[in-house]
Amino acid sequence: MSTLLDIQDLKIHFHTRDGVVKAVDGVSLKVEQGEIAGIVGESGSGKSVTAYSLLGLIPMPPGKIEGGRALFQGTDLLRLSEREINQFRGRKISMIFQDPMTSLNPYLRVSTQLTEPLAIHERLHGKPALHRAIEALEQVGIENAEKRIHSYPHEFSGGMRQRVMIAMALITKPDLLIADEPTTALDVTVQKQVLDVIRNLQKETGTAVIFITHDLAVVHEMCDSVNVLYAGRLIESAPTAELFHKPLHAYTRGLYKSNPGTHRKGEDLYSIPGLPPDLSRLPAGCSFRARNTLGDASLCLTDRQPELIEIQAGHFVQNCPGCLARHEAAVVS
Amino acid sequence: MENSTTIQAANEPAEAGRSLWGDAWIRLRHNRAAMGGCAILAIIVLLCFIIPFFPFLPDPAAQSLPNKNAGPSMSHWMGTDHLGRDLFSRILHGGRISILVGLITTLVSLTIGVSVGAIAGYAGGRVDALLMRTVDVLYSLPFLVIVILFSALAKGYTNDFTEWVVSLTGINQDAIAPFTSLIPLFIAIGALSWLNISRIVRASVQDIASREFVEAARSLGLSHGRILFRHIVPNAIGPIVVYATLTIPSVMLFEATLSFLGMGVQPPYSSWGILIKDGADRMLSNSALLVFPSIFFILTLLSLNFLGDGLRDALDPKSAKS
Amino acid sequence: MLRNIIHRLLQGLLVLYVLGTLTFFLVHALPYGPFQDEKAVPPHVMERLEKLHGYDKPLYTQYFLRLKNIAQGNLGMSIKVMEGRKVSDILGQAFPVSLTLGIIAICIAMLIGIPAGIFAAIRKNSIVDYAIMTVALLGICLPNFVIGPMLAEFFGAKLGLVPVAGWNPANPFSLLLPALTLGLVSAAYLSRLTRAGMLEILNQDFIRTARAKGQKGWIIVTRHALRGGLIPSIAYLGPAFAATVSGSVVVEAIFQVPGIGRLFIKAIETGDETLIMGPVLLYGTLIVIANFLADLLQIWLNPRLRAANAD
Amino acid sequence: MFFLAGCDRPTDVERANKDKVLLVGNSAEPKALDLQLVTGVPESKIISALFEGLIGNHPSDDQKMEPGVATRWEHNEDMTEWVFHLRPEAKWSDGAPLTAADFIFSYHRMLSPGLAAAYAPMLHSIRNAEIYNRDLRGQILCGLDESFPLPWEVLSKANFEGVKVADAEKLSKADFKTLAQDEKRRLLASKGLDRMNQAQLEAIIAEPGLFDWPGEVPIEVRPLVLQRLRDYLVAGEPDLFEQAKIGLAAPDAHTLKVTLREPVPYLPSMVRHSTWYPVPKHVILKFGKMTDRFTDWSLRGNLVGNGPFQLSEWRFNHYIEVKRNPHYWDAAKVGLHGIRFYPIENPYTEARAFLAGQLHTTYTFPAELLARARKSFPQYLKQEPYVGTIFVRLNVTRKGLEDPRVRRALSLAINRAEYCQYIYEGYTPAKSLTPKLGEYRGPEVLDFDLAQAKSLLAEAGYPDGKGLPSLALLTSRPHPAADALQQSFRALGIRVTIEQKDWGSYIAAQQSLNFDMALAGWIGDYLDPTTFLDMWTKGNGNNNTGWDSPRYSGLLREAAQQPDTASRYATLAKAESILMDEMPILPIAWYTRLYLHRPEVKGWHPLVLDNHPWKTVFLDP
Repeated sequence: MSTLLDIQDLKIHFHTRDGVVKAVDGVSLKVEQGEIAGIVGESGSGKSVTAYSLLGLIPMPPGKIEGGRALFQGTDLLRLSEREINQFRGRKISMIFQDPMTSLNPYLRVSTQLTEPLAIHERLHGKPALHRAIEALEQVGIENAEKRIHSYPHEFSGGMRQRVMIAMALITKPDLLIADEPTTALDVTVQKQVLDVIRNLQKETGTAVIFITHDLAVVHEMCDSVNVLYAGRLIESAPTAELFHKPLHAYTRGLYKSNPGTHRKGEDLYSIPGLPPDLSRLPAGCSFRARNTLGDASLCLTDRQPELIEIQAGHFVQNCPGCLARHEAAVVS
Repeated sequence: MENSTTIQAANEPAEAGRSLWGDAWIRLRHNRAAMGGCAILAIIVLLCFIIPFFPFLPDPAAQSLPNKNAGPSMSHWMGTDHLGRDLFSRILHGGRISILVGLITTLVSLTIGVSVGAIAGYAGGRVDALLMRTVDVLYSLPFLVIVILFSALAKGYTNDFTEWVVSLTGINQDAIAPFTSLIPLFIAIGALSWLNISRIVRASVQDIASREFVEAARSLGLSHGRILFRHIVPNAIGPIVVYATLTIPSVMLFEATLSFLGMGVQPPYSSWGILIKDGADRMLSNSALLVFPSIFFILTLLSLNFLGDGLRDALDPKSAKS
Repeated sequence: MLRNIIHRLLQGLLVLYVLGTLTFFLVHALPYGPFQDEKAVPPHVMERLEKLHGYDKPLYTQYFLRLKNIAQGNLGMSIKVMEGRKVSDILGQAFPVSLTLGIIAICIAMLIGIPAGIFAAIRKNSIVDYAIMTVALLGICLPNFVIGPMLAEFFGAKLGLVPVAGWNPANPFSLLLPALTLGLVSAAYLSRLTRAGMLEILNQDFIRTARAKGQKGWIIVTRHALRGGLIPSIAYLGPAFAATVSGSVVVEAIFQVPGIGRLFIKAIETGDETLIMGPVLLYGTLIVIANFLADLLQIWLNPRLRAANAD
Repeated sequence: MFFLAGCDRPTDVERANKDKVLLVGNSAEPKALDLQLVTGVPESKIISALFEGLIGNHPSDDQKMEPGVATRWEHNEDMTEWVFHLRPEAKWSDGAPLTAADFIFSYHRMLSPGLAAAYAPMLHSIRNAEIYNRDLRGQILCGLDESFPLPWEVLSKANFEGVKVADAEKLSKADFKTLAQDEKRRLLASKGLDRMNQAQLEAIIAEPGLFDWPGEVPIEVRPLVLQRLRDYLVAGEPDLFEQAKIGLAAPDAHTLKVTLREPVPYLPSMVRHSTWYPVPKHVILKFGKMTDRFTDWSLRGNLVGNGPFQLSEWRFNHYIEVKRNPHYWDAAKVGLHGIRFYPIENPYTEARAFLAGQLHTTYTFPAELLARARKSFPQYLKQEPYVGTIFVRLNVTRKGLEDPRVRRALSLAINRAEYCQYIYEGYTPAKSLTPKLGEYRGPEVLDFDLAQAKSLLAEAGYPDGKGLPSLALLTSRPHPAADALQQSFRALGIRVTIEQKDWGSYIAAQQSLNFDMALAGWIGDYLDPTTFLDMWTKGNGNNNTGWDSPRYSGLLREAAQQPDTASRYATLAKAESILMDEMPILPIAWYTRLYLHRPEVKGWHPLVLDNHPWKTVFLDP
């Protein structure tokens, strides 16, 4: 499988009046053709910023791309002009968002919003466009799509609307779909259905997916590979099975332990102490030192940032002795 | 269209427990235009409310007919008006009254307008019909007739009130008169100028209420009052703040019309509205009478508008949350 | 929707009834009557005039008589300002003038105000935005009795382009200056309200979705943002249209426009009850219709409201 | 910022000069053109082009009389009988002959109580005109009928015109039958015999006790009076013009004899006022009864006049155009083909229109722009004395103002010279109430002396204004003079507040004595001091000061009996000095008419009454 997207040392800082917020401070990750790559991290870890920067949806100012490249089929997305990036949006790379209730335009019919990408990118209008749209709706599992396509967003439930978003994103058969916490706002039963829709469509069309979430259970079920972000930097990346089997970094282990799904009955739930660091005042060394209870905080680097090393084939981790040190019993796989 | 607010400064430093207002104040402080407006406003308010107590400022009512329409000079910084009175001191004294009238009546008309508009927009049905038809009636009533009747009525009460205040506080009548005579003005303008804002708020509320998150709030069992004034109205804060900053100038000028009908400010006192109307009549013979008061008037309102916009951006729930 | 319309019409009639009754008693409460004159009117003449115009009957009888006449469409005769002339004829001559002037003024206001507001919203907090705001504020702070003479002075007297005094529909210019003076204030309001409305909508999530689809900037503004963005402006346009069309005393005086404004003021100054009632009812009808259309437009724009009101 | 818009397009004025049409700014849209009902000055300008009275105005001399419809006129020895010899060839603009009968019809209509013409009092000097106009039936039916057993001097003591009764208003609106006995008595007393309706008269006939008569009227005469009044009502209140024996007669078609109730030496001057103009009987009766108000007879297409011009165009609120009247007896000498009157209310707009080449002459000119006018277009500026005075009206019934010394002090505190130099620019400081009218010279008493004013005030018991209540100065629109007066009186220690009111309330407050002081003005109707002096007698509608002086009224009545002008003026001057001594009003300035006028308009000379005869005006560019 060839690499579809190669993000190299991406740095995006926000120059606000409270100081420079290093939202993304050196993230490198690859997405293979047809792969579902997961991006995991607490809120404020830079996962959404990374994704939005690919489509140039970051407001500049205050945002600014400090460095790095995002090679997509050979072109660096970060260097494109507004007009050029617009060719990619919705055609080569599509996106679905977290809150379906507000992501669809309440004033326009679903048919108008669904056929819009076709009109923009394929100059397709009228009947043929409508058929493609109806087809797309059926693919995402919406019954009697011919009738329902002409109704308005407020006539759909939350889950249905997320399906419409998915249909809209995939109608132009993009090479990459970015899903920014698509199921977080949905209740559990609907969540499952939407995840199935994404997985099935992904298999059918072979579209690569970047799946952003903070829910490890979803990652475990959906993603082929996982990239864990913390404080704007990639701290661990590996194929899903490998990562769940042998999480190395203290933060990844902390995430794993605090996930209700993998937790034995009767034991009180573990949660990583403290709050995500202030990205405008990051410590020089390892930024996880203050919250490292599963490793050995005393060993964490304090003078320089730990760099990413490939400890095993395909398994990268931040080389911070404190974080890699085993403090407690081996993790139950 | 790069600066549409997709992701605001992505990860605001989430200091614990800073309320919406605290956040808003910080953002407002960083909005250069708003702070500029604030500075100009402070200077003008300072000028109008403090300086008149200093002796060096000539008495605004002192006339000297021989040097009428004189140009700016050392003794009269902004020259004199058509009766030889010092224009600069008339502008400052007038400013006091206009700013008071502008702010208080706008507050009165805002409170009435926003509540009526919000309730009508949110409740809909019969309540909306009743409120909005009353608004329709008030729109078309001949306000001039009401003002003439009201001014005849108000004259008596204001005099009694002034005497009562004089007897209570002992301030001499001339100092207190210009302010107590404003009370009927506040009532009249306040009662007549909230109609537009009520329609605008109703429209915004109706639109916002139709959007999704109201369902969510209602499902959580929030009382209608909380939903309306904690969730919906803040979302309509944009048009409200803007219309408030637009009401202030129109109210100040409306005051001049009422004063000419015998209510509000009577000579020798004046207000910016009156100075501008007099200036407009004499525009061809002495343009200074129009230019100087207009400068003060426009500067005040420009700064109020910048402040208003800054406030709107700072309070905007959208940019504060994401 | 038909039921809705009938409902509003009935409410409109109620508004006009309440309006007429209030106006009648307000005018009769004025400290002066229509028969007084600067040079004192001899008592026997006053008595005769009161008898002629029914002012000698008790107030309530007069009220019911007026109600019956108005119900039959007879607005009666002007008592003082245009004594002897039927109010309906006077309005027939003056209203078309105010109507034409008002419509042009409102079109100017929309053509200038709304695009300026949209542009200011897109270029938020830029120099362009501040410039538009400052000009808009000038439009509000310099009322028509300042702008009017300036325009008349500059275009009329100096350039001789426009007949300074005299309203002849043949010369379009004689419409332009008064319409501009009348429209500028509304243009200022519209630009500020449109800007505020657009900012509210441009903040919404579905705008981000549209951008993510690769939609071009100006299409996002027109197709996606405009509908929601114009809500405050539409609400303002209802009453603003009625006010502009019902004539402005100042503009009519400065540009010698034979509209309703000046007549109405003269009627109030002399307590000419019939000539006050005519324009008030006319203005009331305009308000009821204008506000109804504004509400309709606003409901039509929002599909959810349209559904709720579809019955 | 002013300069002539000399661009290439011919201005209206240039075109009008070629067509010999005069473009006149006329300030207001006329209410109608029925000269017997309208009272405004703008209307009178147009009427003086469409109609002509017995005597015309001289183009340059206020005093001189020009022949009008009457070629010549003479009067008897004590000036109580005047004979006007009408022009045989006089015609209406529709060709119909104009005879003495038209004049009699005109005055009959003007005086008829049914028409309720506000200016009818202008004709009250004609014998019995006032009795007829005020519909004093008792006097007409009984007093003027020689055969009636009791002379009117005695009968007139009865209550014909009603007396003041408390709740008269309420009683009159109630249903008469349901009233109690004493309520009926009070209502009948308040009505007076002349105003009673048939039911009320019959009630008294049935029960004489209901109405009390003065002792001088014998019992047997009373039912006679009631009977005549009742029969009159039963007959449907017919017109009493004949019975009133009004002093008008037409010995032949072209002679009009007018008999007056007292000598009026200045009758020729009064007759020039539009109230004495003839109206076309045959046209009026075509559009309704004689007493119908504002019928269509005076609208375009119907109006017929006898003046140098006739109505040709009336565009609502745009302009009124009159063109030459071929049937006018002096048509040959009329210099213009037509006149256009533009109703431009705003003086600044009118000035702009003039300077943009759209008017030959304006109605007025804003005083604020005098300095600019003198600098950039002096050749157009006209400043002419005008028959009018600006004064402060005092309410002498108010505490403080009842003392003439206080009033004189107020007058002495007004620096009239400075007011006329800076506020009423171009006006002349008033020396007394009546401005200069022909040979009449009023007392030159008014001047400015603050010291004397202060001492007078102290003398009156208010040293430095202490003890004097604060006085409210009423004004109808914001006027710098009000602010200046406030300052001038403050110099005396008198606290003055200014009360701006809308026009209606301003008039009502003065007519109901519900004010302290009021800034007011008065424009004379005809060229005689009485138009300024009669106002201040008791009961005159325009007095509104609550002031009355028997000596003053006596002198006026005495002057009215003096045929010789010189001695009459002397008596009037004595009366005016009493007025100036008591000071119920504080004259400030005599009007000056400011207006713009193009040099090419010839035959136009300064006239105190500003009544330029349109027929002598011509255009010579």
